[in-house]
Amino acid sequence: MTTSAMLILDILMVLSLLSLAAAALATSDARRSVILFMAFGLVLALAWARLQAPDVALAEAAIGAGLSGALLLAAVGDQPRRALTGDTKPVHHHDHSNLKLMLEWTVTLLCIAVAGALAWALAQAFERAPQATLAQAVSENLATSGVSNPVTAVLLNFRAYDTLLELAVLLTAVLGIFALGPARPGYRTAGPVFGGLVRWLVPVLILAAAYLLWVGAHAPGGAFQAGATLAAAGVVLRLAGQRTVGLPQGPTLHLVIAAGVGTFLLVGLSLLVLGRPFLGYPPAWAGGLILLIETAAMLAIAATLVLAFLGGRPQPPRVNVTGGKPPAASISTLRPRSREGLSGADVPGAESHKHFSEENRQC
Amino acid sequence: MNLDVWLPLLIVASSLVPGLVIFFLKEDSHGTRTFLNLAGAAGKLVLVGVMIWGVFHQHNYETRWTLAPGLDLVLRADTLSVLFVTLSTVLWLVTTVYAIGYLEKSPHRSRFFGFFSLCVSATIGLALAGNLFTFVIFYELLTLATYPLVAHRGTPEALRGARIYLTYTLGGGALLLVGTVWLHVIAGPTAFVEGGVLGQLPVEYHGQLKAIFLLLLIGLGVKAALVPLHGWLPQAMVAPAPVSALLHAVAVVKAGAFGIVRVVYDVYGVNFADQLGLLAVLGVAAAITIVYGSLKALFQDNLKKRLAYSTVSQVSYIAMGTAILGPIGTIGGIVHLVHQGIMKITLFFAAGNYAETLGIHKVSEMNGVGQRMPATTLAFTIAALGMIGIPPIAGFVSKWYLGLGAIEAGMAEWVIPVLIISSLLNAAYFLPVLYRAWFCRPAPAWPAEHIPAARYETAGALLWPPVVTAGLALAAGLFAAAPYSPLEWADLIAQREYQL
Amino acid sequence: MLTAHWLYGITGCLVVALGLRTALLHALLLHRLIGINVMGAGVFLMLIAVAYRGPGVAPDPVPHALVLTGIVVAVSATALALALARRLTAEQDDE
Amino acid sequence: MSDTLIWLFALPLTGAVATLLLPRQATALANVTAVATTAVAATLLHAVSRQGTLSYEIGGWSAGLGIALRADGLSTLLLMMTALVVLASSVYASAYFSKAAERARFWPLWLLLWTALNALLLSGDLFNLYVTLELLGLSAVALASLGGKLAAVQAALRYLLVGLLGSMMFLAGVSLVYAGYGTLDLSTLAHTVEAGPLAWTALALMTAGLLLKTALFPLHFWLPPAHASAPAPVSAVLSALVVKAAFYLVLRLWLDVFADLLTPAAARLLGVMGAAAILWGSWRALRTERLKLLAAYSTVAQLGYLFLFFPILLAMPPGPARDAALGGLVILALTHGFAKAGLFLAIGIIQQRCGHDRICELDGTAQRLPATTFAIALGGVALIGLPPSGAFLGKWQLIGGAFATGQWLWVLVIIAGSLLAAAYIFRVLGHAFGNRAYPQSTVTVAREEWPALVLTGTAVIGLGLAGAPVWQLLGSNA
Repeated sequence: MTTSAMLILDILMVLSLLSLAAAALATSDARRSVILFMAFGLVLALAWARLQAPDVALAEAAIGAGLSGALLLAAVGDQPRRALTGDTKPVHHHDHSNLKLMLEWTVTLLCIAVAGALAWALAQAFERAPQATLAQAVSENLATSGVSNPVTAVLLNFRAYDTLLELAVLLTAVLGIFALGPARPGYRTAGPVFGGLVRWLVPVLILAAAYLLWVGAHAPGGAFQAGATLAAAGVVLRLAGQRTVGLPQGPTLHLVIAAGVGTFLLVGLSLLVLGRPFLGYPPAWAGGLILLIETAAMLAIAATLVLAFLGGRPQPPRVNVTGGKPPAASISTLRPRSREGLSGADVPGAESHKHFSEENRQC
Repeated sequence: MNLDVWLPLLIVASSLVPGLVIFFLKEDSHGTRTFLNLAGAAGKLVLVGVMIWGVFHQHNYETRWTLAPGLDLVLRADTLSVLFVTLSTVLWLVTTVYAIGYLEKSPHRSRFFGFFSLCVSATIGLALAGNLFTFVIFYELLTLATYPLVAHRGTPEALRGARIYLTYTLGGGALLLVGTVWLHVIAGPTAFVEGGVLGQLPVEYHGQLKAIFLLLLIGLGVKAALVPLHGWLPQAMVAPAPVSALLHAVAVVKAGAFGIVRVVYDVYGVNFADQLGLLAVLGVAAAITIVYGSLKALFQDNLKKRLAYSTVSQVSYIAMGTAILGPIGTIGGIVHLVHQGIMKITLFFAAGNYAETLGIHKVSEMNGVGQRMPATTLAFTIAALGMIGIPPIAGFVSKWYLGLGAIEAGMAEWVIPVLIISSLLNAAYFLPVLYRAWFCRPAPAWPAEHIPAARYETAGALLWPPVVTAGLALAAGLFAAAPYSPLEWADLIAQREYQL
Repeated sequence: MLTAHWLYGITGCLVVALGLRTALLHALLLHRLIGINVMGAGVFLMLIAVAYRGPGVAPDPVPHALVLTGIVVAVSATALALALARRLTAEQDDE
Repeated sequence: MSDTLIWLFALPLTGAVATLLLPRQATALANVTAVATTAVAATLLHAVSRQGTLSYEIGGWSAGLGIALRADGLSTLLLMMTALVVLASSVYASAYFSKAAERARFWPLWLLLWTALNALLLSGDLFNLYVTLELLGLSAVALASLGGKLAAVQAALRYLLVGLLGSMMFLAGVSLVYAGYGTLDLSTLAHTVEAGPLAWTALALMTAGLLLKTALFPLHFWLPPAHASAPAPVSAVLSALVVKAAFYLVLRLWLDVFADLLTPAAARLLGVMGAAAILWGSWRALRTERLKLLAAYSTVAQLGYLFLFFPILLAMPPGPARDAALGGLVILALTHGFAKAGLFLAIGIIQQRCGHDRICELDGTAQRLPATTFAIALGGVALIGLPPSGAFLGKWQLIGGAFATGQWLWVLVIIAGSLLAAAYIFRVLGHAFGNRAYPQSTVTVAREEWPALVLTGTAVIGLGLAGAPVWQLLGSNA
């Protein structure tokens, strides 16, 4: 394709990116802005494909646009608007409106300044065009890394430690979600048509995941893309009314979500004990170990993303109420937990104390 | 082990360790607590005896511990510190006995005696401090250790008094800290050296040195109750009598006065301070305080308040002595450090006895108390006369030397009048009290008779301490010329300060 | 320096600014969350633009790996935020 | 020996997985992990004091291509403090959470938080630091939300958003650095970085993000609610360690990596924000009605002191004076860590025993909970900066530095802040000493009361009287 055509493509891409981002942030309607955000993500994926970053493009499409979008939509689904107004702001805007206006302007100017500074800095960066980037180092050591896809090599060998901590981040997120309460009540069970669709869609997704995982070693793909695809299967099942979306219950579930971190640590530490550096794979085994770690990571990622979509630990059948209930349902399930909260106010003695509070109001 | 290194630490520990142990004692384990208190006090007395002997024979006792680069915690024994250590140790022993009697079955005694011992440890620490940094540390510790004692009763008034005490002392402490750090930046670690160390600094620093001196003077003046920084002292008299004794005679007020002496003689050097014109500032502040305090005392009906204002006035004799250039004045000031302590503690013990035994708090209630409590009243009388400066009681010696020193230093024309006025005022607020106590007919009933007259006029533990201290006050005057007497020791200090 | 560099690089900067503005100003939690995500996307776009070495030349894989990590971290954070928001609704209805 | 660097983050992480898989034995496992990790930290401290900075190249890949861990005096000291504070808080937490379900939820997140802290303090790689920051932020938020009440959830949500914003800014800066210098390794960067729009913007973005996370005034708004509504052991760690981690990064960037291109003006800006934090935080602490809020606001103020060191340090030429000042900064940070953790633990006990933490209703606490009240008093001494606490030595250095560099104004701020601190601490103690007592149980569990005492004791006695090694350790590899 000629460079001028390329340029036009680029310009179109850039413009649509900017307009989609602006639109997504401008609309006041939550659902609309989520959908625009997803569209933005897809175009971003295209842009990255064009910039020769296929791995990232895949991940963005699957996770950045796909699953984040799904999460946000689900949230919009069960959140009445005012909840999302949930006071999370330092400054109180309501009433005095000219103060609000002033604030908006200052922030806008600040953001313009940030953009300017970023661009300026970036320009200098491109001039310096550091020759000694890590690119060479990566290509030099690719042979001994155990995989031929440089991105996978960086992710799971050269900078494997980052990935280990990243899996820890996923684990933290899902544990945090668990601590906040049980999953949403399930959706209506699928009708025959959708049901049929599900019956062949899910296996396909699973196969796709397996393929992505395997191909990641030498071509675009890898644990994250695979995990996301697998999670997509879970999401589909969920939409079809499958409550537990095939996830195990209790301890086994914990085993799955901890699989990524666990395997990673196991490999790294056993190598350390065997006298090699932490996560320093012997070149001969590197490929195998990486595949092992990636498989575990994929399962963990998939499970985590699905659980995030469910919004918590899938409930055992008896608790679940079929039929899309209004948020009140989920609240009623939350009530008991909020009683056993940990804050000092509900420790023994709190009640017995009440009657003292009155006489001491002075001071 | 090497005694020269460990003795200062041991002397501090001899009250610190029992104090810490006492915190963990059960409220009712009366015996153990009393034993620990007395054992600590007695042990300290022995150790101090060793130290006096050693210092007299030019021994050098020093404990040194580095806290940070250039910041050493130094405990050192020199003539001046030994004087203060001895005073505090002796009076602490007496006060402990008194406190044990005074606090019979009142609540939270473990807490009280714990902090009581910490308070004394802090005092001993600042007495032995070998440099300004160490002094500041113990000065602040003293503030912290006294707060719970003043607040001890937990009544709104007690808490209020404690809050005021804290406001003044922490404020002063902050200024003292700033001054000390500033000095440290200019002159490096400022060890206490007889004759001072700052004299060598180049002239361009003199301006800063004056500013620093003011900071230090205010910081120390708060505890020494220099007018107008004295506000906390009358408020703090809500505390139990033993605490008042501690505040007025053993620890707090003394710490301030002692600090001023240290700064003038061993940091700036008295001649250099004079050359900077700082002695004049100090002298004026002292003179104002002396007169003002006595005037205020005149109008107090509450006995402890009257005594408190008398302290404000009397402690400034020490500052006055410091402000008078020349060995005689120095002797007068330093010896008063001891004399005022002995006499004032006697007065507070007696006041405490009146309150505890008969519920007497006001001067106007003291009619005829002399017949009911002769021994206590006798002790009170001796101390009061001493305060006025009647020979042969200790107070007379101090005032005599101050006067001589003033004449020698050519400051007579304003120091002598101040001394005379204050002595007249002292007489004016003490003699009426003595007259009522001895010669007025008692009221039909005492305000609240807690302890009936038995073998003694009151509980033994309350009676003996004032009697003993009154005796000391008398002895300090009668045998002023004897070796190891306060006067002789002050003379030794003066010789070493002026390198005579 | 290639056209694509500044074209996409500058776009990244602008997207960051857009996201930042919403994250700071918007009243609705959901929008602030999307704002932060957009901001992240902008940063990622900058990184990918930096990695680009022109047609036919292999790009620098390191930024790609960083962005992959970043995407996963971002989605985890979003998930936790939404779970908190859901619990918040429940608690508010409790009041 | 440098394997210790690995174990420092690997042990808590393993512990997190273990406590997740074996919820029944969670408490025991967690305490074992805590003891083991503390032992490793002690070993590291010993090693670093002997042979200076240690480093470890993960996977055997040279720093740059791979990720390097580094432990110098500064990070080692903070690692040690982290270990001791978390250990004490773990012992406390074992008794604090009564329900098994609560414990099962708590321990894995708790150990993940510790992992994040250690990883952050060890990391020598900018992007890796970003990941650790996110791990830290998410685990902290998850723990803070365990309170479960509306206030807690709301505060946690705000905490999360602020944290995300901060990390994004940080990441933007990191991207610029990689774009311009083609490396993420801190030590390599320190040599290649040069003044110019690139370095400026990168540093500005990273610093802004970190200031948001360390809650420097006026970016502190999120901290008090979050720290005040979390469970006691969580509050302790949030206030003592988590905000300090972000501060530590600012220190690294400003004093190590970007030191050459910093102007006094920039440092003065940090100083002014710090001064404002001291005054505002102390004032709010004085006005607040609740003990936990008081402690949280005092954290805002105490962080101000740390930032006050920047204009002074950057005005000093390298040399003993500067090293002394740096030591003062570190010992002040350490003292605050121990003292504030102990304070929050003590407050937690009061809250559980009295059923509330309203300051004006604490009368008689001194009689009912003497040990706990004493812990609060000790912590207070450290917060005010009175001797013999380590904070006294720190403030001594701070005031000395201000005089030495002729920046007198800061002295006034320091004194004002200290007096305000005295006011709010003794406001509490005044009530505690009051003799109006409420009929309440005085039963206390040693396992709960000791940690607070030990921590505050360390802050006052330990660091105050035995703090000299801090300077040696910092000097050994400066």
